[in-house]
Amino acid sequence: MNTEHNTNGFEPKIVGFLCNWCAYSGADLAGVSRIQSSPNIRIIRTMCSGRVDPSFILEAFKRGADGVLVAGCHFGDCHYLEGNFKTIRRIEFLKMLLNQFGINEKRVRLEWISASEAEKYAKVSFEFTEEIKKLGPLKLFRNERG
Amino acid sequence: MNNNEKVGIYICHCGVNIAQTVRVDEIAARMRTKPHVAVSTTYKFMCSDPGQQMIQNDIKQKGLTRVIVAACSPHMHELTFRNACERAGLNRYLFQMANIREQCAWVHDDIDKATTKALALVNAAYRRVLHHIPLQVGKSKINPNTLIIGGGIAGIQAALEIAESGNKVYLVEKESTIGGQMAKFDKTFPTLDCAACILTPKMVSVSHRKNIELMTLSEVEKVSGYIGNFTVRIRKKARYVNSKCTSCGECTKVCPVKVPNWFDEFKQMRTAIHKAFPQAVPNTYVIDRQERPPCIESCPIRQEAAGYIALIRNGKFHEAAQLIHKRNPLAFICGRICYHPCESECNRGHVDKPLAIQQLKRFALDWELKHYGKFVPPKIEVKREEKVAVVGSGPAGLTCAHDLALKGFQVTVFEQHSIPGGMLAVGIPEYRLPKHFLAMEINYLKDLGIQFKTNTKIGTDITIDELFSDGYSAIFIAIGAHKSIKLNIPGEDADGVISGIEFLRKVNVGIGIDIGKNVAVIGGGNTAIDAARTALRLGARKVTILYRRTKFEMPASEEEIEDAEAEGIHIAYLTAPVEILKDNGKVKALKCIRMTLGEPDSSGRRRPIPVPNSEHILEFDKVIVAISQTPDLQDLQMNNTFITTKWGTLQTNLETLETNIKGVFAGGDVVLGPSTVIASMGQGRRAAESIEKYLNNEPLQNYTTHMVKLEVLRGESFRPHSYAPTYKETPKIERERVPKLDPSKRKNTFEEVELGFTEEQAVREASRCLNCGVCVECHECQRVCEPNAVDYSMKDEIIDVNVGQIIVATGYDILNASKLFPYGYGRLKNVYSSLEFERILSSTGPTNGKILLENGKEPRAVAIIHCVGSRDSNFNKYCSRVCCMYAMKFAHLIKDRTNAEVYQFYIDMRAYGKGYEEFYSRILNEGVNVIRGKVAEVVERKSKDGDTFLAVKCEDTLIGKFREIPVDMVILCNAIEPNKGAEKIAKLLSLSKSPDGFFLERHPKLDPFSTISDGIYIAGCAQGPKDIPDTVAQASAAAGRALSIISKGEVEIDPIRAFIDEKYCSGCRICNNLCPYNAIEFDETKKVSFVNDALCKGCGTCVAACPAGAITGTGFSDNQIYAELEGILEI
Amino acid sequence: MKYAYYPGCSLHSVNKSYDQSCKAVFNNLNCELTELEDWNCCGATIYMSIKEITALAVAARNLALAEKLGCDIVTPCSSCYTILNKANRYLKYNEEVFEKVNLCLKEANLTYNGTIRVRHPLDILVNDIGIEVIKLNIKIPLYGLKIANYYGCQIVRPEKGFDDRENPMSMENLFESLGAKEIYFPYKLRCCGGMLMTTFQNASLKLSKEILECAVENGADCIATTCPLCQMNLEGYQNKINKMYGTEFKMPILFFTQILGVALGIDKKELGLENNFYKCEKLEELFISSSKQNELTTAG
Amino acid sequence: MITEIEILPGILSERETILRNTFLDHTKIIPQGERIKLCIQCGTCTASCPLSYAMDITPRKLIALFRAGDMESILKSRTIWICASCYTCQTRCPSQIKVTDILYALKRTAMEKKILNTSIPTYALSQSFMKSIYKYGRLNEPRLIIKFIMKTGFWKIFNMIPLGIRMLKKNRIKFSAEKIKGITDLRKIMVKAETFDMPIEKEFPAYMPEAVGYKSIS
Repeated sequence: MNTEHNTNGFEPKIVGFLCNWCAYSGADLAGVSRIQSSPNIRIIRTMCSGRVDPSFILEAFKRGADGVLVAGCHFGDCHYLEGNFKTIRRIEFLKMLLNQFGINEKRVRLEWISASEAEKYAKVSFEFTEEIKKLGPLKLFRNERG
Repeated sequence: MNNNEKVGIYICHCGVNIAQTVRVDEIAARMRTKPHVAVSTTYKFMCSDPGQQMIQNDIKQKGLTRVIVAACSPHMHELTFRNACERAGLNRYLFQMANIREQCAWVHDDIDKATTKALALVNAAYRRVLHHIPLQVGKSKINPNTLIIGGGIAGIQAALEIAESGNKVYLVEKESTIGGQMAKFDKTFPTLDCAACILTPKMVSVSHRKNIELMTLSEVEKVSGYIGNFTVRIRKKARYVNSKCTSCGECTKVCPVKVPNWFDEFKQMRTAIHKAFPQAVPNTYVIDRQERPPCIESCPIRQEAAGYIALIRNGKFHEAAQLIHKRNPLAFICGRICYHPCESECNRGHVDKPLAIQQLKRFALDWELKHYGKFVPPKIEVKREEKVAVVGSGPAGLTCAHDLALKGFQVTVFEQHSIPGGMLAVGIPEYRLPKHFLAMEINYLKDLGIQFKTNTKIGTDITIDELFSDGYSAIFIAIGAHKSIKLNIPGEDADGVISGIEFLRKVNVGIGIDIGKNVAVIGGGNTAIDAARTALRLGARKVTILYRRTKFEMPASEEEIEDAEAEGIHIAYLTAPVEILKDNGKVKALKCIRMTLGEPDSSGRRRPIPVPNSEHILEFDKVIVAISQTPDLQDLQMNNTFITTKWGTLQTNLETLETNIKGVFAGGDVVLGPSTVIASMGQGRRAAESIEKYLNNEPLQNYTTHMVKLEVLRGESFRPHSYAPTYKETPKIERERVPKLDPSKRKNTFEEVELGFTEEQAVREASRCLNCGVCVECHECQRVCEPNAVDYSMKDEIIDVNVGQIIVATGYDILNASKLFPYGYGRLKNVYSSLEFERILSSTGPTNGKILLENGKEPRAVAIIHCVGSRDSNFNKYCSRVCCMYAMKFAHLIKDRTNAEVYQFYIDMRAYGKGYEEFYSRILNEGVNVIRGKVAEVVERKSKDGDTFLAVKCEDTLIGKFREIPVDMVILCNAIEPNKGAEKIAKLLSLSKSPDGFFLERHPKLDPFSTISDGIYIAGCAQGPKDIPDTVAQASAAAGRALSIISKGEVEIDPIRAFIDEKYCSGCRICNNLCPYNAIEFDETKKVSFVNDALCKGCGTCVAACPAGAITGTGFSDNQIYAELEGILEI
Repeated sequence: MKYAYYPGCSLHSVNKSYDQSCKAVFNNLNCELTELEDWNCCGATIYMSIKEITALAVAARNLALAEKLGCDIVTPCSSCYTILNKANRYLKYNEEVFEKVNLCLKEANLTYNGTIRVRHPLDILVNDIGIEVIKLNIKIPLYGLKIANYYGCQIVRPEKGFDDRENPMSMENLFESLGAKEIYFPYKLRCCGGMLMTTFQNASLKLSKEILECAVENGADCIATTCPLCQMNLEGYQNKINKMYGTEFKMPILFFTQILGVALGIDKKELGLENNFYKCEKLEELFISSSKQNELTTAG
Repeated sequence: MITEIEILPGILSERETILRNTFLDHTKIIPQGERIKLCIQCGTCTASCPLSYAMDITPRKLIALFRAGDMESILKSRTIWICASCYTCQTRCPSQIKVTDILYALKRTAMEKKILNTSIPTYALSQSFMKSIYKYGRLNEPRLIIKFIMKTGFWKIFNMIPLGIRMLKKNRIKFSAEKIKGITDLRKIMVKAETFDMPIEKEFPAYMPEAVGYKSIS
């Protein structure tokens, strides 16, 4: 993938919270299938995307992350029946909050990736990296919205 | 964590897998500088024995308190290293793994970036592991029972393997027999042994094993629990044949319904009661009952219309008549005057016109009367002492009396008129219902032991209380609605004005009446039409019906209106009388007004509105008022107080038909208002059941008699049963017309107008039936079954079973080739799917194993097309793996059994496996033409002498030319696709699927039969297309894994659970509703929530939600994840 | 419902009757077609085979004009339909091309954002207006008329559009509901030769002959087509085919809008029926019998 | 011909490299044009093609030749000019290769690299076509046909006369061309677009016509 334009050498740090059963397995499958994905995404495994506390995301930004990816199972496929429904509500709420903090809500991305969707994981990883690169480094205490 | 922690960090090279992209030594060096790090090193293969030994030695010798391995995915080797730690005496949960292979080295090219990322991941693990706390592994006992879903060869093999060890197996199969797809095959490649010969012994063995509980026609509905302790809810669908079945097959000889057999890929017919194939296991017949036929469901007495129609179609008129009369005590009457809701609901109406069900019924009964004489009542087995009084001898009363008499009760019917029959006797003219039929039915009821007391009116001749004191234990009131409603217009008292019901009664009982010359009948119901036609027959010169709405709203039946008009009766629509003009007290004329239709009223009909200044005078000398009737309760109410409704009918409980007086039930027109014969009969039947329950002192509930529920409307895209074409695609056949007396003749006599079907007509008409729901309830199988194994009352059973492990072997379906339009499947003759051809080859198949075209000739050339929907991005990308081989098998068998030329169209010939390539050589040697090229199109061609054949268009790629090859038969090698039911199973068990739709295995190489969910295994084509040997091997492997866990007796469970610290819990209960497993409960005394460990699965949703931070997710606690975050972002 | 109507060059010269009948039918069904002002040639398949960006830019000018009107673009010409659709698809797929084409359009003070769809009148009639509505407006039912429904290659291909790519049924459903009889016509998507009629005439004549043969064999009264080029090839070259192959075809080739127009009771002239080389006798009969009936009803 | 390719390990001849790259550049514009790599050589395209009987190289073989490194044979073939764009192959291809669109890319490559006989009818037709659009913005088919005939062989006009007369009778021929109002705008667009299209850098010698007969098809 050609990512040379509009980067200016900026390599964002992105934290990926991946659920153990679907997204993490999907990322593993990408590895087994040798499907290239973005090196900027650093993965933290949680049992369910429902475990992702919005404060983790805020903490990630505080600690210098430029973007956060949360990925879980598709609706109806959740290993814990309905954890992902809770995730979506939390993330939507968090996005509202981020805007108030002056953080562009595009820096948080929620995706549903099944254990077999290695290609989707790879695609999402590059797309998201690309997007964060466009947004540039996150500088807290400076309003990005304008 | 304290300051004495010693962390060991081990970076794996994984040969070159990691080391070629990640500078492992650099990471080790960087990590070595961190506080608490005692060891930081790299090794070629950490998972190898020396690698693990290295960790163990370091723990023992250097006193490591935490261990990190950066290598592959934790899904791969986390357990390996945890065990290694434990062996060295370190708690297994003081270990953390960093995934630098699957999620780093393998997916990145840039060495710098990969190294940075790997370092971040290792650092995250380092930070995290410092926050780990020792945990104790949970142990769970293993329930030794195993559930196997799917009874194909995989399921059978796994079941037998496990049963061999003495453990219990539940084998659930959704079809009526086990055997799956393999049972359909004729021969197997490459050895050409007969599939049945190797499969049926195994099937039989399944049925003989005591510890295999075989559940056919069953589906899993719900699964809960975890490895060792699953609870599974299974729906066992009713078979309608119980285990007494001896499989003699007598029932199939009498069953009148034929549908295509799914087992023969719909190429051969079977009966509604059937066995899929002769060697089916269990060896029990099954009745295919899909949706209930609407004709039966819409009938208030649930007459088996579809059943007798099917019997008539097969020429079994006697059986049909017996079936009708068994349930219907007034069958002759219904066959003539029923308003037939069955016909209005008949599904044939979606195709063209509903069946003439009423006429068919009448035909069967008339035929019976002619050939066998009158019906003989059955012997009543049980005698009951209780006496029941039925008041009123109309349809409701007679039906109630009939049903109660059959149950053995002593029934007496009281009738106020001199002849029994109620409205049937006095309200229906002779030309529609010859009176001797009524007399015959009454005699039948008398033969049944029912007493009739005529000329006895309740209220005046005998009271309710007197009945009770005379020893009657229950009373059913069905006195009908005999009181006419008046017009309420001036002049109604004139001489020559008579109510319709009174007019008909007088005519029926033979009281002379002066009919006049010019008669007006006011009203639009059947009574109005009956009165008009009767008046005509009595000699009236001109009869006019006045109706205030139009023909469209008229309540009388359409046929009646047509018949009346044919006889010359004039109907004046949109006309209403406003005054009856008198001359010397006698009727002279009617002053009428024109009406127009306005908005619909509460009944849904458009309200008539008078047109101003449209009054006109019409001259008549007789006026019959037939607008409506109401029950005459005056006498009944003299001594008792029944609660009535605002319409003047008796109020009863709609379900039980009880009145407000104990022991007194009511039904028919007295409850419904003026209604129909059949509706009243339905009430009589329900009342009989109520009275029986009442007299048995049973609660009045759980009724078995029928109450009509309005069905959902359905359109032309539906089908009567799953094997039939949609209504739209069904060919149209004209409805038979019943012969009638000529109008000019009939208007002068009371002879019956309708003459009934001839035998040929009846059979033709009955053949229009669509057999809705396959089984049409003719009860023939029940009649011939000697061991009494047929049981229509069977219901679906819901069973909960407890098992420790589950094996999923749901198998495959083949792609529906009609999706590939150019191949002509489903459009062109002699184009077959692979399974269809298997059935053609089979000796039990439609052609007994002969390879024949649809015209019965042997093919001259056959084309076999490979890769139909496989290796095709438009359908399935994958290779179906078995097609090349079975195509060769087909080629061989065609060569063997015919003289046909065989063409194989392949893209790449895939003959991997033992003996396969040799088989390829064999068929080449046999002279099979193999053409490398995918077929683009199959078209029909005609030769000059009118011979049709198929032309197969392809490019012979090896010579680079377009070719069109003429053949007679085309066989498609359809792609193997996951079974359609697998989707549901995947949802129930939370199984993942690979992109091709098959179940995802835990590891494609090292664990191809486990799933990511512990205790659930997959076998056979559910995991991916494979041949029989591979399927059997995989099934045995899955069984072996299950057995090894059973023999271990218990299983370790990660202690990843939520835990609520009471100190911090504020009792807000947010978490209570959040938990999908309802594992969090609220302690009312302490006012805090707590987690039920047995139910918690450790997802952590509650942890993230707790506003007080009182919940900790063991193994994934907040501080561990914060630490991980810190570490991951530090680099 | 409002659509930007793009007739294409052919409908303004050789195939005027298609243009007329299309407008008449839509007018009859109260559906507004606004002819795109100052449209230009779509570039046809020929331009695409020489210069891609230019071809796309030429086509995109029309898309941009339609986008200005804010409605989908409707074109009866199969060739224009494919080209405009293709341009639309290419522009959406490839950002670089999208930018380049927009730079070109800027020269003429136009922009295109890719918000509109390219539609075919058949699609609109069947899916937007609906067969049920058309049924209500029938004046002359086409009882007994046997039509070979010939879609040509380009309106259902290459990408999945409004109908099946191997067995489209829109025209069959439409005409069946008007009372016409469906006949077996397996060649409904078979290529007629298209532009090859000018370049490789012999090859093209063979293809056209096969189509005519198939229609005759299955007893068609006429062939209904959606494509002006197919109409030209099948009708205009029928004489040549007859000469070359010794056949005696006299098959009327009508635009589907012409047949639909007849059913809707539109005047023959308005439908341009007399511009066709061969008269469809069965259709004439329907005309005559219905006008007789009209006389009867007005007399009664 | 394959044998003419200069054989060096892993390196194609300079000429082949140029042709191949030009072609690949032309496929880039096609959505999913890169799927050409996925061909499994099944021949569905050939078998679906109503004109494959008239082709010297089957569509499947075109892709095989591309893989074999023989662009020259492809570009010289009659096949790419015979395609009538019916898209049947593209619809049916099990690898979802955009065969028809690829053929367009090959046509463009051939035109650009001038590996074609200037007398081939399609080329002449295209030239007339382009001029007509540039001049009027719209096309007048009868005029186009006449111009085309004048270019390729005047005697052909006699062939067209009977049809022309019938058309005239039926009022289907109009000789005056419509010119659009915004013709200057359109020209601006076209001129600008030309700058983006692949520049024709290097002229290859004209192709020798006797190798493949374009004159007639048996």
